[in-house]
Amino acid sequence: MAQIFHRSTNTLSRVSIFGGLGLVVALVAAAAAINRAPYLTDVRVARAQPVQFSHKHHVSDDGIDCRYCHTSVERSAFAGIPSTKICMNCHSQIWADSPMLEPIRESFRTGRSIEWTRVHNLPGFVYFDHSIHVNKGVGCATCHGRVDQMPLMSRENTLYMEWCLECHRAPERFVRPREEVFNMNWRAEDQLALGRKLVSAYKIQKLTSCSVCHH
Amino acid sequence: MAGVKRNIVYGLMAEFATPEALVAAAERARAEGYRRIDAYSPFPIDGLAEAIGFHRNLLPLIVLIGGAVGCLGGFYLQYWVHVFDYPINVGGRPLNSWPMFIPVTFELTILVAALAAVFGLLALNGLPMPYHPVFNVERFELATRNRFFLCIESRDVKFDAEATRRFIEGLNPEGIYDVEN
Amino acid sequence: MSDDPKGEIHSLDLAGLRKRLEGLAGERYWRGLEELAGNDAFEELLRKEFPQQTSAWANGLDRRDFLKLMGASLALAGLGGCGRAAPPDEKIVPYVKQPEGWVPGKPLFYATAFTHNGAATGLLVRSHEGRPVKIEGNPAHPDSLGATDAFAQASILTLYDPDRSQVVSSGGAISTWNAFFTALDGEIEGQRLNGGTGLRILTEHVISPTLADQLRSILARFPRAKWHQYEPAGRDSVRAGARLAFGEYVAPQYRFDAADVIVALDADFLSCGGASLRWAREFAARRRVRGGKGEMSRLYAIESTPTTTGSVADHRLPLRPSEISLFAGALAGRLGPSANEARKSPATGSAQWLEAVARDLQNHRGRSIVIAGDAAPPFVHASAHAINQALGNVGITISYTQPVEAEPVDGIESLRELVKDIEAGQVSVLMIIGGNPVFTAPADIRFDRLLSRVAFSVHLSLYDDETSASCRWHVPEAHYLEAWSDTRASNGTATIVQPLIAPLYGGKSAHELLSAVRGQPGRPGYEIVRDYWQRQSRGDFESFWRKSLHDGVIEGTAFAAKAVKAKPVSSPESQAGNSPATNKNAETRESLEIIFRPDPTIFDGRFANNGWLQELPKPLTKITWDNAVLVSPATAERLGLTPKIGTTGGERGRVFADMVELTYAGRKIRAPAWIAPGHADGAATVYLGYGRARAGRVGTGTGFNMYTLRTADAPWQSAGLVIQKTEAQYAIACTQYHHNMEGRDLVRSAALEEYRKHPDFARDKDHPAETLYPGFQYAGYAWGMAIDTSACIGCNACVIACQAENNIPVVGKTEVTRGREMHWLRIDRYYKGDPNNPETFHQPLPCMHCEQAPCEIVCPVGATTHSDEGLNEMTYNRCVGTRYCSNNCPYKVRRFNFLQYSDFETPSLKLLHNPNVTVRSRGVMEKCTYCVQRINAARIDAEKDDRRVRDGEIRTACQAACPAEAIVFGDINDRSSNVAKLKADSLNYGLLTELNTRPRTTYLATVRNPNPDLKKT
Amino acid sequence: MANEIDKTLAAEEIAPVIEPGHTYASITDKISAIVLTRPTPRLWYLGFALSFLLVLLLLVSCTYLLVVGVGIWGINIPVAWGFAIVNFVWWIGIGHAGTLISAILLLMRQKWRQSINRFAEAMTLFAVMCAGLFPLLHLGRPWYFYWLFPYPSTMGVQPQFRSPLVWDVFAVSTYFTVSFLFWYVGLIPDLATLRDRARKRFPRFAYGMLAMGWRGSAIHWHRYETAYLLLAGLATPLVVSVHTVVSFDFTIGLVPGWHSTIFPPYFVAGAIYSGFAMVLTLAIPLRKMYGLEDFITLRHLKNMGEVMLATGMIVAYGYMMEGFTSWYSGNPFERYLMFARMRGPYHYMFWALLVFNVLIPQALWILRVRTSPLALFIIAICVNIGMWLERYVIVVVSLARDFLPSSWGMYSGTMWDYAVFTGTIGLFLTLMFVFVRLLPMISIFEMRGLLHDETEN
Repeated sequence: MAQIFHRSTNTLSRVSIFGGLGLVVALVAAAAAINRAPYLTDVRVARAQPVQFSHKHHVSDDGIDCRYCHTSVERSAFAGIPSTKICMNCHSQIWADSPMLEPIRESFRTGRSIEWTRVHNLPGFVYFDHSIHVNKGVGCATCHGRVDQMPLMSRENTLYMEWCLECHRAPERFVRPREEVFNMNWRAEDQLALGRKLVSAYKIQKLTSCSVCHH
Repeated sequence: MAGVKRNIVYGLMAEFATPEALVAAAERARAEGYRRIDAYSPFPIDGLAEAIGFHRNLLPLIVLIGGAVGCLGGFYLQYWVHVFDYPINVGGRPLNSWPMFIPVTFELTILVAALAAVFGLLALNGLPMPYHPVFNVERFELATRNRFFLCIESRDVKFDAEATRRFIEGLNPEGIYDVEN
Repeated sequence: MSDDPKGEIHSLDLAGLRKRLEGLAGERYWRGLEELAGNDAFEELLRKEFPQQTSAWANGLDRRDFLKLMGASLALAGLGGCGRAAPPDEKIVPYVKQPEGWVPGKPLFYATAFTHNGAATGLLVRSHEGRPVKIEGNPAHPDSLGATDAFAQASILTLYDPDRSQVVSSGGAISTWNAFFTALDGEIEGQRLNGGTGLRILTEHVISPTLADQLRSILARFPRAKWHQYEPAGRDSVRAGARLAFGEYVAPQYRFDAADVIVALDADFLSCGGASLRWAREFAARRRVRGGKGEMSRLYAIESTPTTTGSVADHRLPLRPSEISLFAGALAGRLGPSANEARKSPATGSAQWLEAVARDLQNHRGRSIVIAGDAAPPFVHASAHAINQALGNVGITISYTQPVEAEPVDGIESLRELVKDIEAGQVSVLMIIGGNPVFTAPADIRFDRLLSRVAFSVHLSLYDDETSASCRWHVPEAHYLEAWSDTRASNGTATIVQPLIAPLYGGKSAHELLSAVRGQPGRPGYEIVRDYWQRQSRGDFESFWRKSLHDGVIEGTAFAAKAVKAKPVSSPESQAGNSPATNKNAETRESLEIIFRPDPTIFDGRFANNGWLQELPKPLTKITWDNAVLVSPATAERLGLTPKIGTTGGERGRVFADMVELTYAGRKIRAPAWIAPGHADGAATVYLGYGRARAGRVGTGTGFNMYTLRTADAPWQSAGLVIQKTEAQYAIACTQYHHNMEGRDLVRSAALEEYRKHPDFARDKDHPAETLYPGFQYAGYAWGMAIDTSACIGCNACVIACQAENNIPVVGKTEVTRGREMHWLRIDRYYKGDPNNPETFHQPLPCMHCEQAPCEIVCPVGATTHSDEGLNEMTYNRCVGTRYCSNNCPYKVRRFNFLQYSDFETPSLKLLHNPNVTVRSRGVMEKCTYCVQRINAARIDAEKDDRRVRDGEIRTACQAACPAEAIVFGDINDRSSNVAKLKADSLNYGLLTELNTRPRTTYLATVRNPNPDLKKT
Repeated sequence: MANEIDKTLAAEEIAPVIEPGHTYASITDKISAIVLTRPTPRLWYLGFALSFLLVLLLLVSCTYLLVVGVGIWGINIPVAWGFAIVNFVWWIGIGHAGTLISAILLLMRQKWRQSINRFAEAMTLFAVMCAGLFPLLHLGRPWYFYWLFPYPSTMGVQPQFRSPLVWDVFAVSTYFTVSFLFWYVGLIPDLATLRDRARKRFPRFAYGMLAMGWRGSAIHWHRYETAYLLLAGLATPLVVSVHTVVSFDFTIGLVPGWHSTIFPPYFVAGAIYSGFAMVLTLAIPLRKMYGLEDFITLRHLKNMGEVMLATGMIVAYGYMMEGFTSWYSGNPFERYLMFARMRGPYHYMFWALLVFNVLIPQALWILRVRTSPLALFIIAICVNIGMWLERYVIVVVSLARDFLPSSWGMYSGTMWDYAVFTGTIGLFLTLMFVFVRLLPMISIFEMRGLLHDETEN
């Protein structure tokens, strides 16, 4: 009988068979990587906002405290988005007629709210409470990043469950003294040592039960 | 010169009608001192492999290793998940409820062992090999039907076109063919 | 609490509100699991009308939808795990000016009151971002004491009901408030000239002081106008009975905690009647025995139809209504200073009873109560009053005050007058304020026909209902949570009804409508009510007003007790109307007595469009979505009834009942017949309120309209009913058809003496819980629950409270018949003994939160696990829906979303969702969580001020609602906690402990106090 | 008929496992001709068309299922598992015969396996495919099925390995993989044969690729036999473990009627029972259709009948012990359940299954029956039905009558339940038809070997 296949098919077929196994592994790895890529997580992807509000300017230049605008962060699950009134407290005086702030003034005149684009956004089945985290010494910057260096607001972390667990499993790696919570550029010289002290001082539990966040 | 010849001819092939004839021929060839010989048959024939001098078989070892990997890996996967990765109280059972880890461990043992067996087989046999010189022989297609072939390869140090051909004729086969490379 | 909610409330409008909600962490709130898809195609596809009458075929599906779905699913498969929740351009909308004293994300509570069946229940309503979400009882209110009933709980669903009337309509055509007011003005002008000869106002029984005041002033302006009051399930006979006994309208006030012996004459005082919540609380207080000691009160229930009260009685005697009258008479004869001693001996079989009861009452003079039911004929009431007086109970267990009705009248008489006037053509302007007379008026009064004779008729109501249809004008009424008003508790204590939200559908309150009649259209209800109380109050009004709003009760408005003297009662024969003996209906051998009762869940029909109440299993029959004709087993046998069980759903779903034809007073109707153990023989009970023609998408066409049999002369009971079995059968959605405990000790019970002898009788059978594994240690909190089955009266308040708190969907009749109702908390009802008069037990069944939960180990994805505090937690977003957990749950408390049940579409219903509970989507298992959202909130508060959660700080929804305080929740690690004490008690036992599940929910066995010298027959 | 009887008698003596007069060539040509040269029989087209219609039905019902939800089935609380699980267990059971015949009989050196193992293995694969569909479809949210596998998820959570359902995932996928490898390895030499027999270009290329250049070298044969034997050795405990794990789905649960130690052995026996029944159901028509009576002889049918008889008895014993233990345990729930099975709303199913699985197969004691294709065919069908009923009784009746009488309920399949079920039968048959058309349904090289051995002695 005559040959059906050319010599080259030998190599081809072997490569394709044994290479196939490698391919499967590669695909899984790729999928895992893509899931964590900014393309899906929006980490450090700034959003267009009705007003080009700069946290950098207001926090580091003007030194305004987080709580001046995010009023309920210490008392409620919801940190609070500043009402137009709060903006106007200052901007009725300064930059009172800057065209950039027209949307603010317009909202104040018409009483129609400004529609900000949400940056930090959790799925509907996750219940996150700002107040308890703040009270237990989790700094704003720990989750939101150095907001004081963000001209435009963007997400610093994936907000994935695996990310939440990093801290819920080992709070000592992240907690800081309560008085430093709103301090953007606070650093511990020895986080672990301090962390352990604080964890016992603040009675911080390792809450990894499902119903802590899902109910 | 010899090198050139080798490049042209892969070996000499003899055709037989019965398995017995093939086995006999194989034994004689080996007795003659040929080492690079191979026999082809449409179904496995006891003693043929031995006749052409094949003894050590690595496959069982490979399968054993595969099984061990599957077993240990399988158990560790479960142990890691429930004891290290996310320890959580499920139905008041201990984190390491090893009796409940047995089934998956067992299945993975079998799975990896079986994969090892098949891929080991392919690897050792050098398959897939869709192209092979012996296919150049017209009558060889009967090797998967009802004919039995013996091939003495030119790689054999003792191989010599004339001498070998004479030797094979001595085996009174149904036919003799040159196998081009 | 807000100081003056006026400003805020009135600035609300639905659009603005919705906008606000979108703002504040709103969307984080309502969005359910479907968000995981992040794909509209998905929602698009799964949307249904409310309620989810999900017959699978109903949602049509074309190729494009299918492709969209596939797209969605693929997206899911790819991104499912990654928690990417929403499209990147999601908006967050802050206030322009944030209201004072309000913290975003924190709920507020407002005090208000819910008026039902002739009295008010004080409420504290929880409001999230300006939308009322959950109703709780107001502990400061005498008729609530912190508890609520199913109606009050469910009333919040009516608020958001998308089927509520949303427009003014004239002759069926859409119109405007202005158009209406102009028209009304014209008519009123016309009436002013002739002193209102043609002006009639028909209300329900008015107990709102302000409304009464308005009506009076209208009558003053139009001297010849008339004000009529009618309610189909009103308490006419209570009033009539009081007048018969005392010659004037007075309201009896009972104190069941002071009574050792209680005799209920056809009285379901634990779940009907204005003060039933307080009564239940007081009654239960005398039913708790602990540690083998303690005294109990004793309850005798003589009743025609099985009621919750009868189900917890120590002795229960089923008698036909006519026999009850005789029994009452005889009892009065034995005890009371009665006119004619010689009267017919009571019904056969009850003689021994009469003796025993009489003796028991004699032995407890001054410490007993004889109470007659709302539906009992006046004579029975009169007898009861006489007996109480004779026993010297007055002033101790009973006192009398003026009635809560501003203008007590006999409803049916009042209606009759109106009818006469209309027939005489004297009525030109008829204003119907609330109610639905066309549907509810007695069958011998064709009210719809009469209405056509009235030139100008107006109907103010929540729904565009039967009456609206036959009135010239229909104007939408504001829900009590939308409007200012006031009301009274049964003891007269007044409450300001304050709104929590601006009218969603532009409705107006009765006050606002009537003020238009007084020529002040558009006057806000707030002013009207405020103005009235300004006139009442002396001293600093502002502080009085604030305090009243804040407390939910107005100090010193309770009525003072009146000294009244009961006159001797004449025999029933001389009582016109209600007494069967003189009934004009022909009586034949075959004939039965008919008993009319308001439906246990949708009452007189006003709640017909309330999905929660429709799907709420009736306390004893466990029927949903229907009413049936109840007959005793014996009667059923005589009629040859043979109900069958459907193979889909079976005992937990579909029961095929025989259709029977009822013939009564020359009228006929066909309805399914239901065998009710413990029903009086030779009688049949029919429930009013069903068979609505214009209720809304939920209520229209459910059940059978029994008003078509009801006549004005015998509103509650009468003889002359003939029942004929037909060949047809009818599928009834029944959630528990199996009554028998099959000899399994699920509810454990004992008589008082037995309990005194063996205080731990309930524990005898308990199995030791050995295990090979070391158990988990619960160092911190260990949540647990104890349910007292002696206290539970099976009133269903907890079931609806749970539904409201946890966003539990309504699935519709079809799905219930498939055995798929969704209640997280159900009340199992078991019968014991003679089916003709069985002993009844109620067993509320939430999740047991087993420490060794069988459901958890079988979940392949770890969607149900155990928390460090011992909660059996269900993580919806991890659930893939294998349903294995439910199979392996011995208590079958898990519920599965077989189809898309939750309503993600209807805007108004989104407002209703509790923001702290995930709205589950299709394919997900769910179950009782011990209200973990409340636990977490409390723990966070405690952590913030660095303390442990206090005992009683967390109250689960069911516990909070329970009038009998039968459910207790708390930390069992805290030895001093209430729940820990109960679990230590000898009566405490666990359900199916032999399976070694170690339930965290345990029960206190039932102890009852039968009369030794009355052997049960 | 007469010569059939002679054959019957002959079957008692050294009845051939292959009719005399065959040579290596004749065997090779006859079997490969079915695939390569012989015209496809009309029956094939008819059967394929019918079964493909059912596949379309399957597609429709799966689509509707995915769109609307599992609510279109009759399942409810308490009976949250219905047809889906019943069918799953039924198909898996059927799948067991293939591996058993190829592996266990190989180890037992049973010659008569040679001519039936190939399509028995194919049947296994297809049955497992059908079975595998159900655990997927019955999920409330099937698009998350991959949560049952361990993978690097962003949620930081993994499967819960204590759940028998996870065991199922591993058992079934392993079973499928191993069975497939076993089947394919067995095919390689025959694919080579087809490659060499085929005359057209495409078949040569296709079979050539699949044959991987097999050339029948003695050394290859040597390793091949070792590998085949090892696979058989691995498949044997596997086949036992798979249905054991399936039975764990029930025994791990505490539902009365599920929580029983007798399940694993009698599930495995039942599986083999139904498996052989299905092999017969397929073999008898096939040998008629393709005139293979001289390869699949009465001897084969007879032996399979005997295996069925044996396993059938084990199953019957299982039923007996279930009854006994439920009574002997004194456990009221177990007792009531037994009562419910015999007297309850589903009693007709219980009795029917006893008739189909225990009573009718007793006919196999008679040689005439064991050697009459028609009789065997009918009995096989009965057993298939009976085994399905058995699973129905186990799954549904147990759930319908568990601990709290208050939550007793009932279940019955809706049209969609039936649609999906018949759909999978269609899928199974379709695959079967495609298989017999494209691949040798009898192992050619093993038949040659068989002939060699037979001629030797």
